[in-house]
Amino acid sequence: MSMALAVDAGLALLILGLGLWIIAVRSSFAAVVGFITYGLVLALVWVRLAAVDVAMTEAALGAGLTGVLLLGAAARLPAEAPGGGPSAGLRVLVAVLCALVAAALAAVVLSLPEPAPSLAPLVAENLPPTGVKNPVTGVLLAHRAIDTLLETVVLIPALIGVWALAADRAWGARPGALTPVPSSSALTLLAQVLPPFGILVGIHLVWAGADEPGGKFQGAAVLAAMWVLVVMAGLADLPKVTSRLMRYTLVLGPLVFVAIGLAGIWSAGAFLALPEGYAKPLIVTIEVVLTLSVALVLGLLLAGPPKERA
Amino acid sequence: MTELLLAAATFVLGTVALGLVRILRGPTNADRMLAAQLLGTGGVAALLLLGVATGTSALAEVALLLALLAAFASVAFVSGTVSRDRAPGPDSEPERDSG
Amino acid sequence: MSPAWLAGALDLGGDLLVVPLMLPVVGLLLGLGLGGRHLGRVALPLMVLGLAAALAVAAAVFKAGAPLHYALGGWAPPLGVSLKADGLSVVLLLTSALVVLAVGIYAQRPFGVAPGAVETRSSLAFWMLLLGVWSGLNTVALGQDLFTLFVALELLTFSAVPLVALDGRAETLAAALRYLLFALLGSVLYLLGAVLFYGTYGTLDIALLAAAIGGADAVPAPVLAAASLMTVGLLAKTALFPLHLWLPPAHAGAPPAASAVLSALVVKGSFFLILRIWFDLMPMLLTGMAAQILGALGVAAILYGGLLALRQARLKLLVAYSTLAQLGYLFLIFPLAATSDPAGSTDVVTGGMLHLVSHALAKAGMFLAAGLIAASLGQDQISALGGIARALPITVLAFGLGGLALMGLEPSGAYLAKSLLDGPAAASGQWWWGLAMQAGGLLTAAYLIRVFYHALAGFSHPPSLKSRPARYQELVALALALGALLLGLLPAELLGLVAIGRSGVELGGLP
Amino acid sequence: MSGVTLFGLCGAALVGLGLYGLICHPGVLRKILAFNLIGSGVFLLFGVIAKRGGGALAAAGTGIDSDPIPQALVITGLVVAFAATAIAVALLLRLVEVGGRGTLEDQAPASNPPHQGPKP
Amino acid sequence: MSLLLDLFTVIAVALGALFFLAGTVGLLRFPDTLTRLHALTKADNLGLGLIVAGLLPQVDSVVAGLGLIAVWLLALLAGATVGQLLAGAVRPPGSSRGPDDEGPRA
Repeated sequence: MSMALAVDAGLALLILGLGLWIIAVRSSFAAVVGFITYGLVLALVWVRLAAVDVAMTEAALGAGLTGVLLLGAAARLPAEAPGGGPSAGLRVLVAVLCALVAAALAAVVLSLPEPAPSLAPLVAENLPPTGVKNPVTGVLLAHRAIDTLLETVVLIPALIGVWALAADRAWGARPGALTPVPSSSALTLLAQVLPPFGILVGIHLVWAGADEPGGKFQGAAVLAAMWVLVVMAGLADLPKVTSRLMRYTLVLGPLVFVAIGLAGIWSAGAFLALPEGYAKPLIVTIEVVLTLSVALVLGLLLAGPPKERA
Repeated sequence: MTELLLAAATFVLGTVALGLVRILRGPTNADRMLAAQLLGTGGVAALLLLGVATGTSALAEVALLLALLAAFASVAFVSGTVSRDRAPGPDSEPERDSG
Repeated sequence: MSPAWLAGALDLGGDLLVVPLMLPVVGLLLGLGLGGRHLGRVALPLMVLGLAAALAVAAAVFKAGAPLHYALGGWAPPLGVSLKADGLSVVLLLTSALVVLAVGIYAQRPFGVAPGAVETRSSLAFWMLLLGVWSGLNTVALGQDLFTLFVALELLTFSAVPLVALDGRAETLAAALRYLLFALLGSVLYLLGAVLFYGTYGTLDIALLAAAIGGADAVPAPVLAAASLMTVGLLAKTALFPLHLWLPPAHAGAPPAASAVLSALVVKGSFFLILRIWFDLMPMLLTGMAAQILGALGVAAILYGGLLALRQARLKLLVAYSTLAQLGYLFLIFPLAATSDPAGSTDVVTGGMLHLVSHALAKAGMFLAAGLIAASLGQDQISALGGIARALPITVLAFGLGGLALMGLEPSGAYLAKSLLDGPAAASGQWWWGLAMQAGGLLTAAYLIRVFYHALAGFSHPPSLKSRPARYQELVALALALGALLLGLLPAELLGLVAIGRSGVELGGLP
Repeated sequence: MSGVTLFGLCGAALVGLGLYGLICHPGVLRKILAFNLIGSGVFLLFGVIAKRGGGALAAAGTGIDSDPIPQALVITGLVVAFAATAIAVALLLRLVEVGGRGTLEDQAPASNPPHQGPKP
Repeated sequence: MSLLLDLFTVIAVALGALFFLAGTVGLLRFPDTLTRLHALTKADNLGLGLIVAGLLPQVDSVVAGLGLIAVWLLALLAGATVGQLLAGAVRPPGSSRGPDDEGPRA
């Protein structure tokens, strides 16, 4: 037990130190590198909190894709002029206020009721009708399916919002935020060897997600990362924003989800209800189509607005 | 054995965390990325150790993801530095993008 | 799809709530497949259907005389997520459907694509984002789960922010970015509050939480923290003074059709959640301090927004600052309701919702009219409006009627709202809230009269117009303004609709 | 003090740190990073509450070690946070491209921003 | 037998951990980026390999063992490529981009 506590304390210190670094360092680039490291450590923290599903999502999305997004931004930004921002006095005032907020929050955390309330037994009791064994997947696709549906819908306006930042004349071009690395055989090799492997991992995560940790978001993030890697190596082109096929694929997953949900009104008595006995195959179907759509959206969010090639 | 593997995980994490001093000191961004990469590999090792120690086989998959995405981030880093200025000098401040 | 849906709605009364929830979402999804070339035309019938669905829900709630409930997926809370349509939901559903439909008609010209032409950036983006805003609002209206409402808020934010920067100029990009940062801070504070609720009571369902909090002897510290965090977060999204900095440049810089939606609806979405939190989730906490602070901030917003509107040189900025002031009125309902008896507090909430609708219609009409004026003149300096009333009489009439509705002249919705609010203010001896409303009314009159003065001046010398607005655009603006002005003529029974689900709410029940 | 409580305090501290960064940093990219820091602090609190909810049950020998509902919420939240970051970064890069700056400083809350020319 | 395997695990894991220590020391003490890079990629890959080897006797299924080896191979591949890329990026633009071109051809 004491060894475990030592691991936890070490991780907590590491997290805090990196957090401080991300805020305090002057160079944006160094802060972003710190953020990626921070995400890696956070994945370990999630493991310690017995949340393996979240650890996977954090590693893939929080550290991986977000990190790459921010690295790309840091590389394109003009140098910051030193200084700027609020005056020193104001900073101190803000720092004191933020410290007070953190302290109050810490006190609240310490005053949370004991024993802690939990829906875990209720989920366990109601997991069998869903046919899946991973309770997180059960919650995401049965008990709280509406959140998952709305969240995949949210990604569409987000993508449109990114695309809307293109120049008018660039409409119809390919997304242009990914900088291809000058051709290098090492990268080409990596971009040829890694993706098959990554795709396998992604499919495994989705497939196993019904019964073990994993699921569509983790799988989709890996697939998106592999796609972007291939694009950066110059081995494939992104689709144009006007591509019909791409647009159909983007909305296929959520539409299938809505359709199965609506069918639930007649077959199981409520919107988003799953008929008894068919719950698991339907959940797996939703997971598979959503993986495709979500992977595409994540990759395209990373790829930025369309841009004319120079 | 469990305690021992946990101790090894702590040790590996501790050492690679020490390497993070490189993130602080730089001097180039490549050095910082190296430290992040070391932490990535160390994190993978720690996850594998933890997974075997606690009997959670899914941790190997988290480790797999971590290794995959760390490689991906490094490629993005190189792409970023190369596109910006081909040789980051000793000064780590990003230069103005001229193109 | 639609006939099947309607048929389903007809013979499956209980599933009615799914229609307004999913109609805009399905439109959004199919819209991307359809593409920007046809989206503008196809969106219109969808919006008419949406209005019909909102009316159907309103009729069902009115007939039942009680809120409608729906357990999604057949899973009851706390495990599952439920929907509820009460009087407040109906008001938001109807207002959204009306304004979205009006903006949809207006935007046929700026964002429509002629048959045979290719899709443009702004045509796809505008319609998709408009449908996104609408989806978010309907979910906010019906959601009963704090986390589902969080996702709905994000849907609203992610759709609203890009609308601000639709024209791509550096100023609007900066305004959108600032808006996004405020909104994201708001979301994350809201989420922090939600997790504290879950950690204390093990549920996120509003009704279950209210029962748990109401049954407690003392309010636990996490609940107090959660209430303040969520309120501050939502205030940042609603742009209540002093968290308003992002609003004027964002609302004034967006294309007029987008400004109308942002000012009339988007800020109301987060305000609606503040209402839900304080009136449904923890009514017993709405005593003393919290309510007085919210009211005081409201007064500050009324005065600050009004004074700054008076000083604006540009018409659209004036309208945007006027939104700041008008949002302030909405927050007066907290102190007024907190100090009234149950019947009085129901009146106050009804008055507040009436003001919300009145402002939504009037402000949408005014932004659309201001946009037409700016497009016709090529600029929107107030001092250069001379003769515009002669050149664009219908547009100026629409702006003027919207202005009269804002001032609260009889029979406008705002007049009725103020009379509903005045009663409790006088009854509880809190004359200062009434005074603030009077002062705000005077300021509103002052900044609008300044516009009228310039618009009516030089009547004999109409300016040369760069382009003429389409007649239907002018009529849409006029219809919205007229709606706001005639809202006060609603029969009392219909006003009772707003109160459905309110009765029996004991405010400030805690010692 | 258990490891779970430690992470809870850590989450509280991260919220404070991120809040400071969001308010005080002039650079927008740094504000975006700070937002992500606050977000991760909040998510960490979700994880702590999930683990606490599982802790009592694990002690009772039910074989459950964590409450899956907050975990599911965090997964949803992480995806939403990624989308938010993507929009913010795209807006920032476009602002740099069009306006040549990566801060919002120069045009702070002036009630009368510099005259904007008529829209073309 | 089991004791022997346990002993093997202890030795391999301890050695692996030492390699991580060596990598860190190299990262902190070596004078320039390129030498740090070379020290690091060798040390951490070997360290991970030793730890994986040490853990193999402790897992109960062949699949789990294969999984461990897969993680190591992946880290090896990624480490080697990224090392090459970083070396290329660190080199000043004037000098030849040699290491990149001599890399394993596909």
